[in-house]
Order: sequence, then structure tokens, then C-alpha cells
Amino acid sequence: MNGEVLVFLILASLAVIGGLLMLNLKKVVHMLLSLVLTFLSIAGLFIMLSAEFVAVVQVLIYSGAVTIMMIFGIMLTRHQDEQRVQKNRVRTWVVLIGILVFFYTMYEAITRFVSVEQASELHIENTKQIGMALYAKYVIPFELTSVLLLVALIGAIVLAKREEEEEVKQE
Amino acid sequence: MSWIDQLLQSPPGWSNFLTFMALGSMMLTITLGFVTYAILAERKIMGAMQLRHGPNQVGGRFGLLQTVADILKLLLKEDIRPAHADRALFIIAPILTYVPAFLVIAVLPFTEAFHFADIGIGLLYYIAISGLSTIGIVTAGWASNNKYALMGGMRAAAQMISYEIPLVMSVVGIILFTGSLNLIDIVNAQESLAFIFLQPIAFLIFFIAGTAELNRTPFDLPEAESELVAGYHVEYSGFRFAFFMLSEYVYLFAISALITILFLGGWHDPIPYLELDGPGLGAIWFSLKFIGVVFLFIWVRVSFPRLRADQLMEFGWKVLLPVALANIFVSAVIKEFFF
Amino acid sequence: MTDKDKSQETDSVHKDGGDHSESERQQRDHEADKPSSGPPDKQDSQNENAATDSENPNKPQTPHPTEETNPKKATEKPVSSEKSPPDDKPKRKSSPSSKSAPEKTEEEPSYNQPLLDQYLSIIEKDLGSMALEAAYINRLSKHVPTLVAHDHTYFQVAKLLRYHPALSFNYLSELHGTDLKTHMEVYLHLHSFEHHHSLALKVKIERDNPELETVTSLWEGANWPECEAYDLLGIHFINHPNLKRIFLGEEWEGYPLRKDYEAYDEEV
Amino acid sequence: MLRTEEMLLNVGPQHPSTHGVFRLVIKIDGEIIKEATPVIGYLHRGTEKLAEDLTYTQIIPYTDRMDYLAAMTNNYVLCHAVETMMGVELPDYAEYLRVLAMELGRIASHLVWFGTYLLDIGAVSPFLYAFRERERIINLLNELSGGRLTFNYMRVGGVKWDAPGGWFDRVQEFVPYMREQLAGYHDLVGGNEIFLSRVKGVGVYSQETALQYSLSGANLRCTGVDWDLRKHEPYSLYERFDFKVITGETGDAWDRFKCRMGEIEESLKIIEQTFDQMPAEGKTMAKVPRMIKAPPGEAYVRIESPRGEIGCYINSDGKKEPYRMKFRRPSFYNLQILPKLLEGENMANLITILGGVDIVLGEVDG
Repeated sequence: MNGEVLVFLILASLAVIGGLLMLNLKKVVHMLLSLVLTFLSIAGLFIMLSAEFVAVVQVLIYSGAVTIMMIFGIMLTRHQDEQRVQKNRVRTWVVLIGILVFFYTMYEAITRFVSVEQASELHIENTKQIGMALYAKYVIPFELTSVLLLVALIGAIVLAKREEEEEVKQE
Repeated sequence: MSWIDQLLQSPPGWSNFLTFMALGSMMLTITLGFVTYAILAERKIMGAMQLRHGPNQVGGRFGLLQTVADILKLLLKEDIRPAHADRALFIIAPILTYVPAFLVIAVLPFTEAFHFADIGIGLLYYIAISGLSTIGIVTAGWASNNKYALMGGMRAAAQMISYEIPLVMSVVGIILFTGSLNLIDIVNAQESLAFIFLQPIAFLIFFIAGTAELNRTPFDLPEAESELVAGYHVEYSGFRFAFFMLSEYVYLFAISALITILFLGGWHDPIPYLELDGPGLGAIWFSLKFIGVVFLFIWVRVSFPRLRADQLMEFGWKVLLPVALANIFVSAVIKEFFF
Repeated sequence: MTDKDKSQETDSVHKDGGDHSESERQQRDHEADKPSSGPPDKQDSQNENAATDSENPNKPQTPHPTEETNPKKATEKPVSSEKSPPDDKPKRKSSPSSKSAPEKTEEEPSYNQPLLDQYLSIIEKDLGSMALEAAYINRLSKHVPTLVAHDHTYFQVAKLLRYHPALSFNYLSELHGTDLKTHMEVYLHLHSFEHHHSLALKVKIERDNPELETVTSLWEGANWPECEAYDLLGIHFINHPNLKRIFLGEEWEGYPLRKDYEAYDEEV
Repeated sequence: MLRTEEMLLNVGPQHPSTHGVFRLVIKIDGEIIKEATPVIGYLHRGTEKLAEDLTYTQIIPYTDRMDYLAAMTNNYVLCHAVETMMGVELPDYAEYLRVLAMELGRIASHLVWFGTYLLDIGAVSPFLYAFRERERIINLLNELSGGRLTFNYMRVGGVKWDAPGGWFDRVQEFVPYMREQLAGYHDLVGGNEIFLSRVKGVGVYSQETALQYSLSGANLRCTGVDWDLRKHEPYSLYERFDFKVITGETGDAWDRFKCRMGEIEESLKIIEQTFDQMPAEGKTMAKVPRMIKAPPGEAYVRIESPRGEIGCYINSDGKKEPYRMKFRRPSFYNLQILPKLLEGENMANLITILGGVDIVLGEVDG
């Protein structure tokens, strides 16, 4: 056992704890913060995989931007602070089976996964490699994704505008 | 592979643990030492500019121990927690703000020899981690269960998101010229010419956005004293308050260092071709530039009134961001044709 | 009606001023005594120009302060026939002389007398001769024309003063109440920015249940002063948008500026 | 659109920008103010009630405490009211001394406003600069009256003392110094883009609104109403001085700023002219009876204080105490417009608008 394993164990369990807390806490702001914990642990896991760029982007986008947006949404809008979902026996079972199936699939996939070669130089010029891959090999998917995001952006603006107009009409 | 990488990949043990602890504490001490005297310097400079003396009682004529005394006082003060505050978050919030402030220092190279983590994406790391403090501030605002605090927290969040974008955008030009996100590479790329001359607009944007990230005048809306009393930390006292204050100054330290690294050529001598790049001289150059930047921040704080929240947003989105984008475009053109 | 006709001829006929207002007031007093029999005006005695006291023989034992020392003056109506047009700046030099000799029968009319006459004619035309209780020049107060309205005509008079194009007193400089032991009095100091002249409007109201129409609809600036008068004197302003005890808070007992107010703690 | 929650915010009574104990209950939606309700009375001392048991001379110190930033004008309005009733003619020398004291006080008061207003807007330094200049004025008035804030200098019929030796020279030295500093303020603040963007177009009201709400002083003049009691209903010796009435055009906070800064300039002019006109020496008191008694009757006089129209109403029964005394306190009247100005405003403009009204709580509460 070396430091890497130890760190992995810590990060992995933190991520799981974050997820569990997120599901079980009662106040929305608490849930959100436990989500941040999960995000950060996952970023840590990325670093362990020598994916520094992805890790940092994870922190920047998820912990930074997405969380803050959610906090805004929660704090500025009306909401019930505490929500209780009625327990449904059937649903519990379905969820449980789903989890088991998922776990088994992942287990199988991981055990059958044979790494062809151990990439030892992954962390060197990590960002450069991502850039190369994105703009050379996967340029078409990249462009398509950006177009999709643009469409989503415009769509959001259109939707917000329309609602505003309706509001004006109502008043 | 540097010694620190070796250390990181070595098997865990008490000796390693202690080494890490010692290194961390050393950095903490240096930073806190800076913070102590940065606060003093700010008070002294502001005093000089505002026709007063500043601290001059504790620690001799220059009040050298004033900040130490202040921090000790804060340590000993009663820790007050409002009755209706959210207990857990109220306690976590200062830590959430404080920890990222120290995390960012890990990637800053002070001289060629004196730096901690040399990671490929140092610049991005800085920006990502510093964004985490926002969560701490918003949490503090929310957990205090105080309206002023909440408004301060909201303002902080809105402001930090808005200004992080031009901040990142403004350095893209530098990344283009350097071809790396590594801070050491960036400094080395400025051996002959500091980026402030190549990217003056980027420098301006970075400085303005940096001031906004630091919540300092004229962008000190989250803690606008005349409006929100003290903003997000209005309910905090004692050492929890000290956390917020310290993290603010640690960020001042960090961003000043970052500006020195990004735009002023770090440890390289300011006048190119002078060949004054000795091993000891690097530290001196860095310090001088760094002190200059800190002074600039203090000067700005003394001179300007505060912006209004909506003007701040407008300025960030409608002025800084387009200018930063244009700067990227121009940089790309220059890079393509002249380098 | 001859008076009226005369006064309408031209503003520069100054001699009318005294006559006109005088006869008017006599008339009014006779009529006013019968129905209202409220506290008769004692306030006027302090004014050189007011002659109401002389026509008011059955003066009650008024505890009003001014009665005690104030000699009867202006028993004669100020017949000031041949007088020059108003001098422009008769500073206080003129007032002390007139005050020091209140018994003087022939008194120099104030430089503001034509203004007062003009106001009176307008008010009379619009609201009839009954609108005002008294009208005089207050020489003590820089010769300000002073109108005293009845409590029921007060709002109409104020409205006229506010909106009539020749008056247009569009600025309320001051509003406050005074407790005169027998009755309350509300004092307004108005100013017209169009014609640049000032006017004091007073109204007497009964003390036991002081009520008065608010003038906030005419001058927004009357809002807080009326609250202040309500807070400190207990004058209730009807239709006031937000009448509250502005200084002392709703739980305060009594009205401190009333003369019979007893402080909770006498020592203080 | 997101539906946002309204919340009730208590600004004050202990808030750094309410300039005293003033409370404002505001209902905000996000950062937009829906409704503002001022709550006053925390500093109500019952000056008018107290005055009923005091002789006129004894009331003078009480007036100092109403508008404690311009105590000289308060002194003056009371003395002026009594003098008007008594018909006292003042010696020129005493009147010149009073004008000097009042104009110095006006500058000091505007300096405090300038400093604290900038402090409200977030600039700390101008506050300290303004207080450096104010300190000089306060020292001058201290030499004159023996007090630094509550002067109690004027008496019915004149002033308490003659100026000490060399005082006039020191005042004369102060005038060019103040001019120089004023130019510095205009450089530091008047030309600052951030400051301009904070005050331009903020808290606008029309001329009609200003008159309707009984505003006075710079709050009225900023809308373009050419009205200064010193000019238009001259009292004291103001007829003899040549000065401009500074008026604005738009009625926003920027115009109010310009009006007040312009008034400092005009006051300096008046002080200069005083020295040209003033007799070298003279009597400081007119002949007044030992026990001052206003003749029976009532009087209302008004003069121009730094904050606007300050008035004094005296109802006298001929005794040595007034029967009823009432002060028209400009801040009290000026503050009324606040709820109207704040409605629909941005939260960040709250302080800009409140500060622009220039209130002194001692005066609001009386």
C-alpha cells in the first residue's frame, strides 16, 4: 500500500459520502454543499489519473460555476426548506435492483478491462494532448457540441424573453 | 522529476508526513508573515495618503507588531454565534473561504528555485481554486441568517462569477504567446520582454478583474460598509472573522504574485539584456515587482469610490469581457504574423 | 357691496383695504356669534390691524397669554387714507416705531397691505365673505399678511391659496400647532414661488377634540409636520394618509406640548 | 422568470450610513426597493417644550444641539426671531461678525457633508481631506466662541464677544487655502468616472415635486429653483454682498453635489467681501434690556441654513420665556421625500440618495 492507494481510498469514500449526504440532508443548501464535496473528491480522483486539466475544469465548472448558479436559484426563489418524499415500497425495490444491476455491470466491465499498455507519460503535457485530440482528431464532434450549446443558449434567451413578455401582459 | 514529485510518490510514512507538514507550515508562516505586514503596509500607506499616521503604538514607531496584536486579540475574542444561524455551515464557511486561499499559493513560483508544485496547468489551477472561496462566502452569508450578510454573499457570488470570466479571458493572450499554462514556462517566456508590454490591455483587464476578485475598492460591494455594514461577515467575530480577513489578504498576496508572474516577468530583471539574473537577485526582482503591485492595489483602494452593483455587472459583462475577447483575437493575429 | 366694488377697481386703492376688511369683519362677527358661539377670537387682539376685539364686548376670561399684558390696541380702525404706495424695503425700522406706540391712532399701513387686500378680494369672490375669521398684517413677523380661517373653511381657503393663479402658494414653509389653553391653533406659513410672496394662514380649533382637515393633498410637505402636531399636541388631521406619532411612538401617553401635560417623571 | 422573494430590511438605527440614529424599514425584492418607511424620533429631545420654561438667552445653547453641524445659523435664527419681534437694530460690526461666523459654519457643514457623502459612496480619503479643512474652521470658530461644536456665540442683540486679536487675519488666510483645496476636491472627486456614474441621474425629482414636498436648500436648488433666503428675503447684511445662488438643472444627486460645492465657493466670496466692508471695530451688542422680553404676539422668521430653510416661530405673551416656540427644521422637511425617492430604486442607490438629502438627525428630531 502506498500513498496513492491511501489517497484514492480517502477521495473515493469522500465522494460517496458526499453523494449520500446529498440524498439524505434536509436543507437544500446543505445538499448543495455536500454535492460540492463530491465534485471536489472527483476532481481529486482525476488528478490521481494524471488528468490535471480535467480535474481543474471539474473544479472550475462544477464546484465554481454550477454550484453558484444553483445557490442563486435556491436562495432567490421561493421554496420549501424541508421536503419529505413519501416512501414507496415498490419504488425502493426497483431502485435497489437498479443499483445492483449497475454495480454488477460495472464490476464485469472493470474485471474484463485489459489495459493494452500502461501510459506512463500521461501527465506530461496533458493539456496539450487534449488540445491536439480535440482540434485534430475530434474536431467535428467538438464543433457539433459547440453548435448544440449555442442553440441551447439562444433557446434559453428566447424562453426567458417570452416569459417576460407574458408577465408584462399579465400585469 | 523534481524532489517534490519524488516525495509525492514515495510510500507513506511518518517521516514523509512530517516532511509535508513542515513544508506546509513553512509556507503558511511565510504567507502569514506577508499578510501581517501587508495589512500593516496598507494601513501605513493609507494613513500617509489620508493625512494620518496609521498604527504607531504597538511595536515601535512603525507599529510593527500592530497586526500581530490584532490577530492575537481576535484569537482571544469571544466567539459569537447568532442564535438562528445555521450552526454547521456557520462554522464551515470561514474554513471554506480560507483553505482555497492557501491552496492557490502552492502553484506560484517565486523564484527559479523556490516554488512548490510545478504542475502543467498552474494558471488554470489558480483560477479554479480561487473560485471555491466564493462558495465559502455565499455559505457564510446564508448561514449567518442575516439579511445584510445574505445580500453580501449574493453580491460576492454574482461579482466573482462575472469577473472570473474576463480574468480568465485576459490571460489567454499570454497563454497563446507562451504555449503553456505552466507558470514557470510563462515566466521564462518573459526573459527578454515582460508581457505587460506585449499585452497591456490584458494587464489592465487582469488588474481590474483581480481587484474585483479581491473584493477591494472600487469593487468592495460584498462588504460595502456604508450599505451592507460589513456584508457577508457581519455576524462573524473573533477568530472566525480573522479567517475571512486573512483569506482576503492571502488572496491579495496571491494575486499580486500572479500579476508579477504573468505580466512583470517574475524573477527576471526588469530591464532586459542587463544580465542581472543571479540566483539571489531573482528573489529581489520578484519582491520589488511584487511590492509595486501591492502598492498599486492599495493606491487604488485609497483613491476610488465604490461602484454600484448593477454598474459593476454591466462593466464586467459589457466592457471587460468584449475587450478581453478582442484582445484574444488581436493576440492571435499578432502571434500568427510576428512570432 | 360698495366696498367690494371699490376694491375691485384697482389694487392700488389702498384706503379700501382697511375699510373693506373692517366692515367685512364686523358683519362676520355678528353672524358668527350667533350660531357657533365657539371660542371667540382673542388672538387678534395682538394685531394692530385687527379690530375684532372692539366689536366683541362679551370677551370671556381668556387665559390666553397675550391678554394679560397686551393693551387694547387698534380700537380705531386704521383709517389710512392718503398713503403712498408700499415702500419697497421698509425694514424693521418701521415696525418698532409702530409697535412702540400701539396707541397711536393713525398708523402707517404696512407695505404688505395691498397684498392682503388682494388676497381678501380673491377669497371673498370665491368663497364668500364668511370664509375668513380675520385678516391682518402681522407687523411683528416682518409684516406677513395673516389670514385666520374657520375650521370648516380652512381646507377650502388653503385649496384656494394653493391653486388660484393669482395666489398659487405652492410652497408650504411651515406648519405647526399651538395650544392656547382655550383653543388650539394651527399655523401655516406659505410661500408662492410664482409671485414671490408669503402668507401666514391660521386656524383655530377647539381644544377638547381638535380635528382639522389635512392639507397633505395640497402640499405633500405637510405630511410630517402634521404628524408632529398630532404627536405633540394631539391635533387629529382628518384624511391624513398616514397619521402617526412620529417622534414618541404610538404607546406614548399624553401630548407633551399641551400646556396641561404632566411629565411622567417630574424630576426630568 | 424566477419569482424572487421580498424581504424586510431594517436599515439602522445603528447603521454606518444613516448619520445618526435614523431607522429605515425597507421592503426589498432582490436588490430593488419596493417600499421605504423612515422611522425617526430616536433623538427627540423636546427642545420646543424645554424652551417654554427658559428665557430667550437660555434657549440659545439648545439651538446649538439641533443642527450640530451648523450651530451658528441655529443661534442666528433664534436671535433673529427675537430681534425681529423686539425691533432691535444691530450694530454693523456685530452683524459682520455674525455673517463671518455663519458663513464659516456653512463651509464647515458642507465639508462634513462632502466627506461623509463620499464615505457613503465608498471613498474613504475625501472624508479625511474634508475634515482637515473643517478642523481649521472649527479652530477659528473655537477662538471666536470658545466652543468647537456648540458655539453659543450669538446673543439677542449681538454677539457674545469680539473676535480675538489676529483672528481676522487667520480667517483671511483661510480663504485662499480653502479655494486651493476645493480645486483639489474637484480633481479627486468631481472628475472621477465612478463617482459620476454613482450620482448622475440618481434620485431625480422635478421642481414641482421639490416644492410640493417643501424641500429647501440645495435639495431645492438642485432642481433649478433660484431660491436662497439670503438673496431673496435678505436678513442680516446679506443685501450688501455680491454672491450667486447656485442652482442645478436636473435635480439629481450630482446637481446636489455641485450646488453644495458651489456654495462653499460663494461663502468664501462673502467672507472676502466682509473684510472689504467691515468697520475696523465697533460694538458687539446693541442696546437691549437686561432681561429680554419679546413683545406679545407671534412671529415667524426664516433664514438660510446650510441644510435649507430654517425657521423660528415664537408666540410670546410678553414674558421672559416664550409661550410657544417652534423651529422649522429643514432636515425634518427634507427627509419627507425619501420614501418617494427610494421606491423602485436599486438597493445600492439607497445610501447615495439618503446621503444626498444631507440630514442631521439632531435637527430631524428636534
